[in-house]
Amino acid sequence: MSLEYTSAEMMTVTAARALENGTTCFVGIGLPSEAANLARLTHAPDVVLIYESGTLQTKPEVLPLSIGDGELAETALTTVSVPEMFRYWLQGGKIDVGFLGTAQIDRYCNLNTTLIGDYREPKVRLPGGGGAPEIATNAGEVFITLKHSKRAFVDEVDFITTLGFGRDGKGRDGVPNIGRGPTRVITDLCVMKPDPETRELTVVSLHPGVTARDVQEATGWEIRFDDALETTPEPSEKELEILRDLKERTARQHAGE
Amino acid sequence: MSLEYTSAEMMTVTAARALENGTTCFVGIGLPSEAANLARLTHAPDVVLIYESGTLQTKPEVLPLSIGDGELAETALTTVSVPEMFRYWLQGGKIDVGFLGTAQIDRYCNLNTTLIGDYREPKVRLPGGGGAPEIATNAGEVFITLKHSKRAFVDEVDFITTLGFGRDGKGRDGVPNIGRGPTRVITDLCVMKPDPETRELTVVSLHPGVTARDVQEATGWEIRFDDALETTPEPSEKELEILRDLKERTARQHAGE
Amino acid sequence: MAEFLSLHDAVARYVQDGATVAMEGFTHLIPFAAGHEVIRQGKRDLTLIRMTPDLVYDQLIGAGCAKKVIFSWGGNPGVGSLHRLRDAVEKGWPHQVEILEHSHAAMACAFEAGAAVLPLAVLRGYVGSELPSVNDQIKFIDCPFTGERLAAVPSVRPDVSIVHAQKADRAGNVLVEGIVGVQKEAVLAAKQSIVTVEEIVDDLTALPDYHPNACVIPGWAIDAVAVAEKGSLPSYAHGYYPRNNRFYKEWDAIARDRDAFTRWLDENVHNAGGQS
Amino acid sequence: MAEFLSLHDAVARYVQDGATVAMEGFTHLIPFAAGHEVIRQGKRDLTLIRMTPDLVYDQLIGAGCAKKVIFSWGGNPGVGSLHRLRDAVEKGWPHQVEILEHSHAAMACAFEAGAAVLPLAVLRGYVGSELPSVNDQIKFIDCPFTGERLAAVPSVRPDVSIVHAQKADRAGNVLVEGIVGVQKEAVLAAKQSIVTVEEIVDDLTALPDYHPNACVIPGWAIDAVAVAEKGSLPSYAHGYYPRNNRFYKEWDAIARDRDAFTRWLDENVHNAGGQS
Repeated sequence: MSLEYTSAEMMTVTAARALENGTTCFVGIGLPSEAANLARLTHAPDVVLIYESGTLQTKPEVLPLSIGDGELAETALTTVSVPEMFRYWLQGGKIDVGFLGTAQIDRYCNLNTTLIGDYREPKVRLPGGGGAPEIATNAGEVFITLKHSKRAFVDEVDFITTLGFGRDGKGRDGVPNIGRGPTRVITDLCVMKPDPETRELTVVSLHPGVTARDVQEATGWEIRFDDALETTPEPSEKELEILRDLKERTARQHAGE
Repeated sequence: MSLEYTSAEMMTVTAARALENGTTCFVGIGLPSEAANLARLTHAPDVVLIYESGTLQTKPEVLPLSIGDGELAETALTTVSVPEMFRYWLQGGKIDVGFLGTAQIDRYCNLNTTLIGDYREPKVRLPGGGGAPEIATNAGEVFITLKHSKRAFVDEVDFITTLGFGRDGKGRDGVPNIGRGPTRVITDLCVMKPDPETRELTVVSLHPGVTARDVQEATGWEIRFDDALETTPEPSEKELEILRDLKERTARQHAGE
Repeated sequence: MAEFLSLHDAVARYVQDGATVAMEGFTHLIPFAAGHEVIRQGKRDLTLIRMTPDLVYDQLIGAGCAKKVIFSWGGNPGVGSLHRLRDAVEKGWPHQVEILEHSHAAMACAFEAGAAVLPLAVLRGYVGSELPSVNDQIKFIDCPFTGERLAAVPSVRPDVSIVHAQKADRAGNVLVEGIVGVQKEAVLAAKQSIVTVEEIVDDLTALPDYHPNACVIPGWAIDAVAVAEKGSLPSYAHGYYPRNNRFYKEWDAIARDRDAFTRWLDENVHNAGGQS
Repeated sequence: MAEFLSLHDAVARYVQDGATVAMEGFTHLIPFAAGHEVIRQGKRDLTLIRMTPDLVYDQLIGAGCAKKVIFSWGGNPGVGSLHRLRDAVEKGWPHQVEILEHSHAAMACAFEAGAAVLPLAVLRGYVGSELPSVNDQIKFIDCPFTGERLAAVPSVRPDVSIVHAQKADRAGNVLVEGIVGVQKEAVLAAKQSIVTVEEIVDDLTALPDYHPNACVIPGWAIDAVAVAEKGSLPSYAHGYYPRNNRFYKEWDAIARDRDAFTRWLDENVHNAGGQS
């Protein structure tokens, strides 16, 4: 293929493709929201998008800047209270996929969005947990998408805001009524999945033009590569067109035009 | 006064007068509902009537037969779910007065709407608790209205469905976050209040033409009379007219006309 | 994902003998048509959950479908007793029926907790009531923050819930309006669910009076949708038809007498065919 | 019983130094006008509760009103950090602010439990998270029915809650539409409450598009109603005006710099007079 695309577009398209049509998806703001809406506008028209603001089955024309933009309520099937959203819909087991971003992630897929450094004397104070801690445990499974960098991919997160598989990979073992947890991580370089035995994050697919060394250099631990390492399929022309239209509409609207 | 009225009308008018304007009242079906709506149509236009079906601040034109007639929702400020009604509005401390009927009541104002006889081999199976057990403890205070008879006024109820003051009169002592409990009982013969010390039900007012002996003969224990025993004021012409209109409208509607 | 079925097929597929079934609708939108279909199909040994058993469970009990009834107020509203319920409890006709009773507050919270897929509901309830002495499912816990003693009851998690609603759209999304009771909770708390509706419209959100916070159960949270016109009579459907209060009063005489009841059941349920 | 007051008088009467205050509105209907009035009146030592502190608490913190912040997600949505919150937490400017943080699920349940006047909320939460190690208000209980370990958090019971809504009527009944968040819960959970509204109408129930299950807070459950037109800008009011996403982006540069922030505050809050 001779299509031109950025690594960010590659990431979004790959993340979008992970969402099957008909899935109910609890959508995090930012990259997950971009991917989930691209899925809805391409191969998954019946994907059900749910935002923690209470908007059930929403179909925004432009990407929301916040988790509760008016666009979300205006295009939703209905909007429920936030307590109901977390109690009946998330904890109530109605969510197939929780789609999250993060600031830090470690080899066992634990997520940190709380802080860098020590809790009482933080170097950088991050926004905090939000919906993620319970999305990660109450949704059927979890997809994670973020840009690949040594700052983000650390051996051990400074703080486990949100459970992947715990500091030893066994954090979900024997816990009743818990979801499967992270099943894939999509970055601008590759796709990773937890090893079925050890839960250690393993690269299963490299994006076109990316080398194993590129991934290793952007990862804060010695990362494993699957024996059957694949090359991620490229975006299609249609996907790129729809994504670019969506982002252009969004930029115009957010600029207040 | 030379007005003609029945003892049932006397009861309803007296019960209605107990409700002050502006009060929020959680209304039981039957006699309490009749009294509460008469209050609203006479001296207490701003009384807020709340039914356990979820209808907040309702103004029915005819008396509902059930606790959830369409009339209640159609004339309500809004209608909430039944869990919300019991959690936010009743338990949430928003109710000044719970207005209840009962099948049996005893000297300490305990109410039985569960059964006559033994629980496992009932002589008569009654409907059960419904909203009453928590209305009686979560409302600010409780008014009770029922017809006076030896079957209803028993020394000890066969079963405490709903707490008055317990089998020894001390059932509310030391209980945190509990309402004052029953503060008056209105029948077709008299008005009773719990003694401030012992909580024993005491006749404070006899309806016109009713003797202490009449009350005693309709009561299953030796009932006390207040030293300052009064005569209940008679219904006014206007109250009777409004009550009769209400009941006539209601009868027509319930007959399906 | 909601599948559009006939009421016959929905009941045949989802209501199994021995199942725990909640048919909800608090006075309003009681799923009578579905209840009658359950009777016609001769379902047995059901554990029937409903805050107010009402006439619909009186009929199911009298028809011999019930093994156990879990409820919080078992009367004919504004009229008197449920005579079929009483006959079963007091005299064992047509067979003994076990009962487990709560207060409304506890059952409402138990439905809420069921929808939230929690194992228990916590409430400030049953204080001084003797109901905990006859219902071993009522327990008490101490608040870890204040030490206050609070009641706890198991959440309601039926095998199947059946509710009636005003409208569904072609995607199976269901709109409930007026007294919404615990209907949404019943559907969300259940392993499987059937919703009967007055009518199917194209798209709920395109209705001229659609409200952004309408009580809607999405089609993907429902198993079967069946059209049952006038499906809640003698109860009512806000915006469609009023409650038949007269029938509620007439029911007292019908249900008092076993023969009269049996005749009524034959004429109005067994031989009434249903909407298949 | 709701009293109609000016925003100035409502804040002066109900927001005391040292009080626990919840200003809610989940992204939508954030009570900015009321927050600015609190800043103008120089309230101090407030414990500020909000699921998402957002710009409104960033401004209150930067202005020196806050002693403590209880929250579950403290960012500028879609933009980045709340720099005034960070500056207070990381560098103690203008003074040290204590924080207590939860997850959204826990705070949402805590508001729900507060409205229900329970001392605690129970949820299946915080599994595997390290938040319980830094928040001593997160405990765990065992379900008395199943033995499952569940999280418990204290309910939210503010001294005063402040929310913004679309409409009130002459009886003080308040209509909230669109993303309703935890606003009703915040009002019902609080000892006292102020609601600011876009406009007063005669009678909510007489509005042509009134819905029987609309999210309405009755006037008798509110202490003060104050008109504040565009009272949630740069947040939005469904049906009135959109979110000013551009300002949310511009805030990043303003809030990054103490001087720029102070200038902004002087120009837009202290010297802006408010609606009295």
